[in-house]
Amino acid sequence: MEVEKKETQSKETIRRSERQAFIDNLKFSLYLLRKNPLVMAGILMVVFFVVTALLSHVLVDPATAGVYDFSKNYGWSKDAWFQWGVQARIIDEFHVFGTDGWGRDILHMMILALPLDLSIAVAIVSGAVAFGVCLGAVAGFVGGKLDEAILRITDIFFAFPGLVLAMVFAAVFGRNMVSLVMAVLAVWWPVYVRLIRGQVLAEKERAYIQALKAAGLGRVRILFRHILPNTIYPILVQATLDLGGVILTFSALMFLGFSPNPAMPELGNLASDGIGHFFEAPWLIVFPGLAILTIALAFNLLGDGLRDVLDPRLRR
Amino acid sequence: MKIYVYIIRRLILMIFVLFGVSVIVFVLARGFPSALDPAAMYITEHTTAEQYAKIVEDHGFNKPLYVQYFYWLQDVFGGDWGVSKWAASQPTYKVFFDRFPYTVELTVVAVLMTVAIGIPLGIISAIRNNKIEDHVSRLIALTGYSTPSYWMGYVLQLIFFYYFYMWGLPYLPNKGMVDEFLLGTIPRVSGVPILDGLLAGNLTYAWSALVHVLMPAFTLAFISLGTLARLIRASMLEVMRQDYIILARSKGLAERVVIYRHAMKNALIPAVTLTGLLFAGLLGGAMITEYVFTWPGVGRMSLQAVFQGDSNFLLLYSLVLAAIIVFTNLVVDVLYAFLDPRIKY
Amino acid sequence: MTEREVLLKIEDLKLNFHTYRGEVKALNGADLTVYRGEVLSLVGESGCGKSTAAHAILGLLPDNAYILGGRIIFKGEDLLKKSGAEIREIRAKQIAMIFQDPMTYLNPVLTAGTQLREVFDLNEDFLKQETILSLENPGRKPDYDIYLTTRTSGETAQDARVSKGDLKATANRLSRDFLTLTQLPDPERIMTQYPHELSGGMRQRVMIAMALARRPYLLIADEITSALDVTVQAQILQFLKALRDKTDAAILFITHDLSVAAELSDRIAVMYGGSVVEVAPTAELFQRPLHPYTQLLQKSIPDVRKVEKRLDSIPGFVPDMISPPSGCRFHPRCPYAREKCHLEKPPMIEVEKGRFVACYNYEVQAS
Amino acid sequence: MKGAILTVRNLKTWFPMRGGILQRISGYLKAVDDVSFDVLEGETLGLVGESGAGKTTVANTLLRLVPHHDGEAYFKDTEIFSAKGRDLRNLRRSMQIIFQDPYASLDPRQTVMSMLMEVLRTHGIVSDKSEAREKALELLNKVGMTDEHLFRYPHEFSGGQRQRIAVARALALDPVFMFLDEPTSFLDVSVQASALNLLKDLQADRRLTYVFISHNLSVVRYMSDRIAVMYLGKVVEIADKKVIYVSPEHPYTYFLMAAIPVPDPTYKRKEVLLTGDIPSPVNAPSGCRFRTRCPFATDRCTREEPPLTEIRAGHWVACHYVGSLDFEKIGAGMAASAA
Repeated sequence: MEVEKKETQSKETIRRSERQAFIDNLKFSLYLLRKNPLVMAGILMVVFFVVTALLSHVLVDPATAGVYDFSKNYGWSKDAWFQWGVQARIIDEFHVFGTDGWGRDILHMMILALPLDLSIAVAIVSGAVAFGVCLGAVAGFVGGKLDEAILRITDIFFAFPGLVLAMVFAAVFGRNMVSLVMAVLAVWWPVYVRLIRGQVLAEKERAYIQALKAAGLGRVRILFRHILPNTIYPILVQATLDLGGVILTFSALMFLGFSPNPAMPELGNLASDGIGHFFEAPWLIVFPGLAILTIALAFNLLGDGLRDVLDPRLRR
Repeated sequence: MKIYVYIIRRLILMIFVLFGVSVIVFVLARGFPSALDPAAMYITEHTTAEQYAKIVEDHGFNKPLYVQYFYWLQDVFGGDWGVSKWAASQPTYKVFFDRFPYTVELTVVAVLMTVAIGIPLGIISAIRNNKIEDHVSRLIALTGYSTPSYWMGYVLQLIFFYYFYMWGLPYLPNKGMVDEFLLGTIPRVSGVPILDGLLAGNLTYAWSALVHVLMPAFTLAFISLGTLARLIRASMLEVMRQDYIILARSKGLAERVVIYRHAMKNALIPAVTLTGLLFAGLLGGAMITEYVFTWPGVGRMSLQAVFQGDSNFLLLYSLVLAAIIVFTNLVVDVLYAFLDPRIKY
Repeated sequence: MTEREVLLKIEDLKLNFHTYRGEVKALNGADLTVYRGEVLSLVGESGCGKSTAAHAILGLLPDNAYILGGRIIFKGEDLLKKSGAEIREIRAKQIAMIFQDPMTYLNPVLTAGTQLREVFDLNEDFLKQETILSLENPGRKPDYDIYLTTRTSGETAQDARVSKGDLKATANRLSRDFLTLTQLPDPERIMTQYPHELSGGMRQRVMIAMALARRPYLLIADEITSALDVTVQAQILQFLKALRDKTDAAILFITHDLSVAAELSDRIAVMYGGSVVEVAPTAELFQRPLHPYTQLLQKSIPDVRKVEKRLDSIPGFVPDMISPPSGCRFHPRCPYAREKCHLEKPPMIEVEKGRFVACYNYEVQAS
Repeated sequence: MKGAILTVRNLKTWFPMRGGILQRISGYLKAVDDVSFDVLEGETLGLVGESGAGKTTVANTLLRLVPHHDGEAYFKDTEIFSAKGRDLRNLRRSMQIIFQDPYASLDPRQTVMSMLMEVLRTHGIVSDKSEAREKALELLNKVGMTDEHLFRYPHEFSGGQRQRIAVARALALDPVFMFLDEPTSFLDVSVQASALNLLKDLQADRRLTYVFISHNLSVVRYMSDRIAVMYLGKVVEIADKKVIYVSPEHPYTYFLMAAIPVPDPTYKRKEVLLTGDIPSPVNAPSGCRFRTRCPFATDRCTREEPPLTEIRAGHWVACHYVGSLDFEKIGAGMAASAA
């Protein structure tokens, strides 16, 4: 009996100490977050947007977005839509953010656009991270000729000016969601290759990796079980910041006219409707643009805060 | 001896990068004739089927891609960058370099604004760390970082052009790079309006050019001054934690002297690198701002080129800007060596 | 021993650091006296507060440090009550500090010369006086004795007009002289070099020159030999011993290495857990250590001459300063710990002339 | 030598320095240059020298953490640098290393349990979880720690405790040979003594062979049986510890021993000082590398590199003028000039 008690007791203390370590870590991170008011604002805004996106189909009936009849070839001008003869582009007590070219309430459209924009951002960033982790980790860990080759390729992509590559990509592969997402992804992955390559190179030299090598652990195991888990924090920070950046880029493409469907409820696309008549109906651009700004700001505030919290110097 | 070896090595790498850029754009622009027909630049509404076939034959558009690439290279080295139909079929080279100085002017003024506002913002938020000034400047920086440039452009126009005009206040123009009635009144030397105005001694021209560039340049600057401010804040905080700052204080130096003589020099070195990258980034990013302000730069034209399917212009645009981006990085790295004595090549 | 003049007296200094884990109680009543012209070693393990106390003297503490109590009397005045400008004046002319790792304490982007000349900008009077002397007789050899004697308070700056150019030239000359004083070969070249171009030993000598150039009354050396190789350490120690006899400035030598302290100092103060536990003349401290910690510390140091003796290690671990042990902070590891040691912190008492110890039962094990 | 468990012959570890446009190799940083020594079974060989001597590089090269340039090394008749597959795995099991910085030698994201488990499972020493936990507890007790430390993260331990965990992890593979790369230089004196005693007891208990690397000569004297002194990538003297401290033959060893601080104020140290600084290993001096600082240096030392010769049983020195050096004269000369 006595042995069991000691056994369960030590098992209990063991579980407690594991939980204790986790709680200690959490308590410390919260302490740092509280210290910075901007981060708290960031967290609240992100939570607000995610919740609104999830409930968007409840808040607003998706049918109101209207259907863009592909059969009729409207060509490129937007005016073809006006035959609907619906009161367009006015601001009144019913439509607090005003209506767009097709008489749709802009606030409703923005709410409908949220899930689309957020999911696209998450898709692109996770794609870039996955791509970057593979190439970056291999380049950093293997080194030599392969590392040189991967570096040169990322240099090429970094040399491309602004959106031109994404635009050419979208123009060539047609205006559908997949090609647009691929277009932005094509411009975004090099950031992560460089970030992860740098992290792996730094971590590889640390003493505990040498010790593991000396203990005969396999190179692949060391890379995925030890080096990569220790580089998660910087990737997390960059990914959070990039969620904002991707929404800006993607909506810019839409704004310039690359959207597959002019009536699609996407923030950049909504804003592009106001290009021709900005001074008569400024709300067409101002409110969707403001939405993009606040979403990006939310992610940037959060990412910026995470960087301070996860700063290794502070953690120790 | 060392430094020029490094430069030569970097120049060779640069050629490789430009080659890579040209291949990618070439494959995209010429590889999918159904989407982007290279022959489109040479046909008019009433070219017949055989004429079309003859054009395709002459220009070798039907040949395998790598053969086309060599033809393209031959032409390019011969100075022939093809023709841009949508710009009255003028040679693409002329179309591009007529308007290129305008983009340069816009970007340079934007970078100057970024530096002028970003560095003080960063220093203040570092020195007044975690106090009100720090949070305010961080908020400005992050807002700039998250603002869609087109939204910023239109909002500025709405206020400083439309409403100011309505309220009778002195308003900023929102179109073009100089007043219409002044166009062409002075000889074109560098092509940069402000510079040409000054060179020609025509102050009204130069002033009008400056006034025109303010709003678009600020739109561009607002996005990047956040990045610069944040970097300066981070590097200032990092430097202020260093041991040699403690030694400087232990010498009895006033805090002001410690910051300006010891901390500043170390903290601003990374800013040089970032300013170089920002300049390169703005060159590309100017596209949307030029579109919003109808600024006659190459960025706006590249947008038209994409919609018009003009692969000649896109190739030229990508290569010239890529060359500038890579060259700026080289200049910045070499400059880094002069500022930080520890780095030797 | 005649009653010597007291230069610096730290009385019951209490200091905490705010960290995310809680309050680090770095100093809980440190008492220390430095006499004029002596070499006092402050010995203790990491975390005992020796470096914190030194930084507190000059007010160089990080901003998460809070002084809870106590006084630092320097030449009769409490430094803690002084204003920023007054403290800077003292740092510039009265107390100079040399730091541990020469690699990080010199500014990497400024030449050694610039960083050394800077010291003279704040010593206008000394600079002006030297300029006048060198103008009167140009061929004058550098008078190292003057450089090393601390300034008498009477030295006021003559009001003779001296040109900026002369002052700058003298600053250069003085910088070279002080580099030669610290046995640095070819000072001319070193002035133009950047810190990363110098070796560890040379960088440390540049820092020593910076300190001596201020002709201070008190020189604080914070572990200045710990980051150096054995042979370079020996060079610096020999220089300090020679310096000790030539200058009338007091040296507060902070180290964790009892052997280095043995070689250099007139008196040794041992610190543990944020307070001074024993102070004694060097020879007596080694022959008859009174505090249990000093005894155990001496037994756990490997002595290159005695080969077979198995080292005694001090049981337990270095105390956690966030929740330190009550009363005397050494009681968990002390073989003689009694009930009283758990309750109250033992006061520092003068057991014999010049010998202090903070322990309740030092008589028990001394007899 | 007879009974040697590790023999090293003409080991060279050169790091290529690349320059020029095509990044061709323009020279070598000869961190370890033609080093030969033996380590007898069950003894502790002290490897001593100042920074830049190449002590750590020797250990890293022999453990194949750093590529070797030339030379061979045999560990119990297995050639280390050409070992592959099964031989290499056995080498990895029998030779282990303890690093200097306790804060960097443990993965911050792993608990002690998963650290030990991983090593045990990789080499198939343990089949299932419960046996692994038992073995882990046994290892922890062997290094003086208890089961409540099992599920803690490295940042919850002091420097001394972390070093003990690193030792436990090394012991998990039941090695016979261990490199100790300055294991106690980060620890305080009081904790250092208990760590050194732990290593000594483990050596006696499991008949381990150590190479103890350090720049602290008093600690090396306490731990070692024989001592090898290195200067700028070369071994200059190897001798039994009783001999080398009392009557060193190589000038550098003489200055090194004279520079050791001693915890006794009455001890009058020889007024002997090595001047100048350690030259950069990139363009090391020709011939004998110590000639730039050696008071006895002649032009022969510049031309000809002195080979490591056995002047007496077990006493090797690399100097042209062994035996004919009058250290006393040097001592007196220096004392005069220093006054």
